[in-house]
Amino acid sequence: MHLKGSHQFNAPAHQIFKMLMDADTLARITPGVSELEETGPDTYKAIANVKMGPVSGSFSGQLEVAEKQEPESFVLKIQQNSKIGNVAADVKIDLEETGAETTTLSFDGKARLSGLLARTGQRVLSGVANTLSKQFFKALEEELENPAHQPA
Amino acid sequence: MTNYIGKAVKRVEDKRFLTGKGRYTDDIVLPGMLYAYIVRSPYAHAKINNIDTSRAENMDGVVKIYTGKDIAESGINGIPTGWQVNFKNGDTMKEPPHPLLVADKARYMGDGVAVVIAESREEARDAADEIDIDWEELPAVANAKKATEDGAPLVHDEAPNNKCFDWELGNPKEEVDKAMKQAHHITTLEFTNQRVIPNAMETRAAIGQYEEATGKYTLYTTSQNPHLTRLLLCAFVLGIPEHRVRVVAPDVGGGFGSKIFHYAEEALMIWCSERLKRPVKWTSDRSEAFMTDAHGRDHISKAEMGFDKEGNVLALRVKTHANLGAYLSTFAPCVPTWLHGTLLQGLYVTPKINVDVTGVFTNTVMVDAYRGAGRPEATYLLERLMDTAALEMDMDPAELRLKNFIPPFDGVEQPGYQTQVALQYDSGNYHAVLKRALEMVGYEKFRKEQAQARKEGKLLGIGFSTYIEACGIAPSAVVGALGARAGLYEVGQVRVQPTGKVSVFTGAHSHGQGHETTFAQVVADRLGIPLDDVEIIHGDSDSVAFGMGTYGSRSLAVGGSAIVKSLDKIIEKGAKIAAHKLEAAEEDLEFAEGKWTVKGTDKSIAFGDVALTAYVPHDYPEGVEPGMDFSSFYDPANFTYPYGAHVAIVEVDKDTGYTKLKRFIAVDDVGNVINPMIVDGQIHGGLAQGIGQALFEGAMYDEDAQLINGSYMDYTMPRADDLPSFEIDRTVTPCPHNPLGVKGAGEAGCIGSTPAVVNAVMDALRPFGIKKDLEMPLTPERVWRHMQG
Amino acid sequence: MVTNKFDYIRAESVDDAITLMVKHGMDAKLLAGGHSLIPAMKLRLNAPGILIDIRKIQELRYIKKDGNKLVIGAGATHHDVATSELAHQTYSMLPEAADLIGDQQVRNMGTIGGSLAHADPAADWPGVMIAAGASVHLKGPDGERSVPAEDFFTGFYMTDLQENELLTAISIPLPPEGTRSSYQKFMQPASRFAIVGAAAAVTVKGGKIERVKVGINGLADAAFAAGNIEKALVGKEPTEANIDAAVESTGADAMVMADHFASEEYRLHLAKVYAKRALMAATQ
Amino acid sequence: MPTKITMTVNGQSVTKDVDARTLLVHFLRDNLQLTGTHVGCDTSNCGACTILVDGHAVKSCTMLAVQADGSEVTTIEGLSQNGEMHPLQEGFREEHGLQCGFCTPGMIMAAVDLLDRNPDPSEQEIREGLEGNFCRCTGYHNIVRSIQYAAKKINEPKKAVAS
Repeated sequence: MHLKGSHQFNAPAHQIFKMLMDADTLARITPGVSELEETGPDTYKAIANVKMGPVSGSFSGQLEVAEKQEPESFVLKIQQNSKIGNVAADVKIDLEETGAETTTLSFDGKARLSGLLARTGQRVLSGVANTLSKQFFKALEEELENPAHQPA
Repeated sequence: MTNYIGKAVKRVEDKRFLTGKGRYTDDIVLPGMLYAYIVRSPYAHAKINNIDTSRAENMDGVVKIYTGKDIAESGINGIPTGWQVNFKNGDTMKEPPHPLLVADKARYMGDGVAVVIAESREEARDAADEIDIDWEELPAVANAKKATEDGAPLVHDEAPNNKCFDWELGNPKEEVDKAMKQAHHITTLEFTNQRVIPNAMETRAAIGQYEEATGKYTLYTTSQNPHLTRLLLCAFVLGIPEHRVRVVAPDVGGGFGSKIFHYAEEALMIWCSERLKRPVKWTSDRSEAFMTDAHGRDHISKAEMGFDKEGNVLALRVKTHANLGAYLSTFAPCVPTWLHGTLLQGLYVTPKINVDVTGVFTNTVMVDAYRGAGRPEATYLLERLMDTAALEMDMDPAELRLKNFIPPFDGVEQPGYQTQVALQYDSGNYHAVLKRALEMVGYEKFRKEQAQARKEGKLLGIGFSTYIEACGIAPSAVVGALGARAGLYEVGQVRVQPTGKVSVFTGAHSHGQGHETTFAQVVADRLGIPLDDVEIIHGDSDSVAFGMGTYGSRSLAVGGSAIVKSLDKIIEKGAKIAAHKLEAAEEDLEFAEGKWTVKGTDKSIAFGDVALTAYVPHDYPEGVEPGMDFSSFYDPANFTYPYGAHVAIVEVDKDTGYTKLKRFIAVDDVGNVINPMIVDGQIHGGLAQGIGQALFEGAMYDEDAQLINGSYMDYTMPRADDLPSFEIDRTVTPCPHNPLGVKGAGEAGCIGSTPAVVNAVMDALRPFGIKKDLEMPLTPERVWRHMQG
Repeated sequence: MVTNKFDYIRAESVDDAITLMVKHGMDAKLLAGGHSLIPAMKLRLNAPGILIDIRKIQELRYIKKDGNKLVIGAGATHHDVATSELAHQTYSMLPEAADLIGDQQVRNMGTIGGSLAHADPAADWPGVMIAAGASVHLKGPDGERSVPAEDFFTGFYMTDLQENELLTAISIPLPPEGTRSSYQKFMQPASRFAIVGAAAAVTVKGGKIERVKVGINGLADAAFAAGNIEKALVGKEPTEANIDAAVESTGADAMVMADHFASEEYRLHLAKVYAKRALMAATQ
Repeated sequence: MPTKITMTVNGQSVTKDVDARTLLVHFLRDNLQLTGTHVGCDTSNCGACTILVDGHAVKSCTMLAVQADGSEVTTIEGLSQNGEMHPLQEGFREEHGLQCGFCTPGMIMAAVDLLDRNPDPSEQEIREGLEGNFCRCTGYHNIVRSIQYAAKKINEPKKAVAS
């Protein structure tokens, strides 16, 4: 499944980049993620609970940040396993400053599903992706507007 | 009164099905029965680093969990293949092991890894969720052509480039190349004959039962051929004694090929039952069926047909990559080769034909026979070529076919027709079926309507398909030479009971075809007794001596012929007894209407009296054994060759690309017909499946070889409102080489219909120019894109 | 195929159901017709600990006229709506849409409230309710409220329903004279959900379109009102040319879904075709 | 925790303890040995498990047994009256509306609902009315004929009375 989207934020790229590199923030804004534990440099153990309509599943696995080009881009590598199937995704995230205080975040990547999710979930996948990315952008926006959440 | 042949006799088997009293495998509950749930690989290709069953083992109701390691350690073999096809250079095909459960590596999504056996279905399922498997995902490949490229993931280390075999048939390549050079026009098509999923409405199920006290094994299974399953199970997989193994295929809810094969779950249930000393049942979920039942078709082909100026076919060249899946299913190697390549003559006088097939392993479910098996692939290829060629050469597609048809021959006065691809057709009048179809459709009138419709911006189309198929696969000596590892005869036993009632035992298995009626008609008609006095017994290896099952439309042509042989023996013996009782010479008797009569007199003795005498032989001819029970093996002299002409009329919605099938006309020649109602029913069902492939059905694998439409929410099954009422008729050209003159009707509908529908859509899209890239199924989006340019 | 273990409670009334939801919290799920939930539970895509069955709450199953509104209880089945003369008189698209949901067996069990609360973007009711200008009535521990259908569907399987709230009814203002409606659906051939569905309610007075409402489902992650069509058509004559022009921008702002039955481009194209078909059927 | 449920099945009252998760189809097959109702899929598409609950066709694989507590259930086994086949059963036999027989009980029960709603359906209405039931054997051709046969058989006496 192709993942693609973009959103404009009222913040400079370096600020967004920094937030995205912060495990606590990332855990807060990533839909479904309930726990993100650093297990090594740029590597996290992630627990996610996805609840969406007819689907509800507990996922666990790894999240890795690679190819960091601060503040322009990085690649998020996700491997999540569950009883209802597994998800593996490589997503490139680009931050492009479109003005002094504006940045366009765009992501482009591919998610691979296996097991039950792959077999039965096709009809709903792009909808899930759309909604999850909307939620992510909204949460990131809120983080950016809330100074209390700025990483040190 | 006892004349049953050719009559639309209502089915004997219906009552139990109509009242909910059918007995399918999953309906059977045995005392002390356990339930099995199979844990399957979520990945198409992955190494198993570790399996932890400890948590699951302690759950409520769990009796035992076995993994692939347990199977391997028990020293049994895997699932064998029933057909061998060698490489062109003479090397034996690659035949990698196919274990009941994998221990080291899964090779397709759905490969069995472990089996949980519990007191209930629910407990087995719950425990399966608690098994932890440490997987290491490997790159996977689903596409047969890509799989042969260098660097593609290897399904089996022992098969370089994933090639199982390569194979060639027909005239030497150079001769075909030469003929092609003479061609005035060459039509070329490159296409995929997509993978379809059989979807018998009853999912597979198996119950293994081992009785320690007697050492007897029983397998209840959803099989089209219980005897072959028993043979493979005993001789190849488990090494258990065949005489102590009973295989029962009770009522079976459709097969369409997918239940011919011996599946791992059958052997596994026996294996588990032997260890646990209790019966164990496994019933496939539909989701599981999607990913474990053998699929059908999946060819990637390039086909070229050369024509002279007048439109006469000069040569045909075909290169096919046939997807076999991850392991070799029972008949897998035979389907794309001997059941496909040999049919590429079609109905046409093509002087030069070369077909080249590569059998390929991929990380997908096994591919094997599906209704038609090889013949639909051949027909699709030929008939798409014909219609495309007609378009390209601006000729009428019906005319082009009529011009190229093999002239009529009856196989008696005129010899059979020898093709360029190994077969000798039995008898046929191919012009007659197409002419009848054109008459039924009102061809000229339709073309006028179509022209008018086009003016109004409506997309009406007509498509043709004429086909020949080979049924009743045989004779054993020939198929043996071609790689079959079993004979392809059939067994028919007729036991006349003392009261004159008749029990018939056949190795052909009925799972919807109505054998209990058709076979009874043959027997009652020949013996001149009421239909009700005949009982057909099938599907139980303890009752029926032996058999090769039902597939390839072989039941009546081969199984029916075996019964007729036994009936002849009954009548012959009866004549001896009758002659004795009537104090007449045997040659002075005639047998008709259920009695032996002394010619020219009214002296006669009824069949029932002769039967009673045979069992109460107090006044009996000398040297004749008591009893009336004969068994015969019939090994056919040749295949039978049904053929036909199908015509589809469609309307395509210009705005959406949605295709509505408006009419479907089928004229088939299946030889003599015993029960026209049942034959019509077989044709209808075949048509729906063939139309399904053209418009709706197709397994989809993503780049990681994940089956992504593995449920009825995503795999489109034809429904009642997707189809019109069919307009069908037939011609009758008897088969000259079997006693009933029958050819077989099970697959005809499925073979002819697919290309007819595709051709009709292409014809409807004619106003958008001639393009060839429309792939099945013809989904609305594909058709819409085609119109967009 | 069996679900995970769960407990089952049958709610006797709406208030009882709310009390039970409050008591059991996130672990509980409401069971109405069950035709989305039970298949998901069988596949183990979902495993609630408790099901609160509201199917037999009689106070939820009705279709009635209440003043200038048609009110449909959440427990009315699709079949109830499909065969309701009242519903037909109000908007013919109501029974039309009901009849296109699933199949007869599904329509006999599935409820309108269940479908709306489930908010499958490919379901048929959301588009129809938006076109009908309906309001969705919700009841929770803190009382009752109602939300316009247009605002109710917030995303993929997401609605404005809050925790412990129950969808009790849908009310539809009776349309002004001269109103006609239609629901047109392009089906996903396997599941028979909508790839695209378009509902249109059009009021024509004196040869001009006075009011028009179009709801589109299947296209984006939630059903939405096609405001652009409404803007383009009000005050115009209901001609094919005007409709053609109006539907051109259908879904322009939508995050269009895609699957193996319909790509983004094709879905968007279908939305235009079906919006037009619905508008044509409601005007010609 | 098992729940006690009571329902009327084919005219007989039954009371049993079942788990909440027991599907109605499993209850009928496993607890009542009414194996005429079949399971053909797991997504409630195929219709093989169709039965009547309180007079309406439902898919018994998508209903919990506990949901049917207090209901009246009719399965294929309960369709014939006094040993006489229902006109639909007769129609399916006369018109060869079945082959392997697996989809047949569900198909017939769906057809009962269909004729109940629309006693004199057109061919198109029959085809649309069967959208919830798959048959892989017959191509539906003879199923349509079977239902037409039954409709005629049911309507004829009524028409005779009317005239």
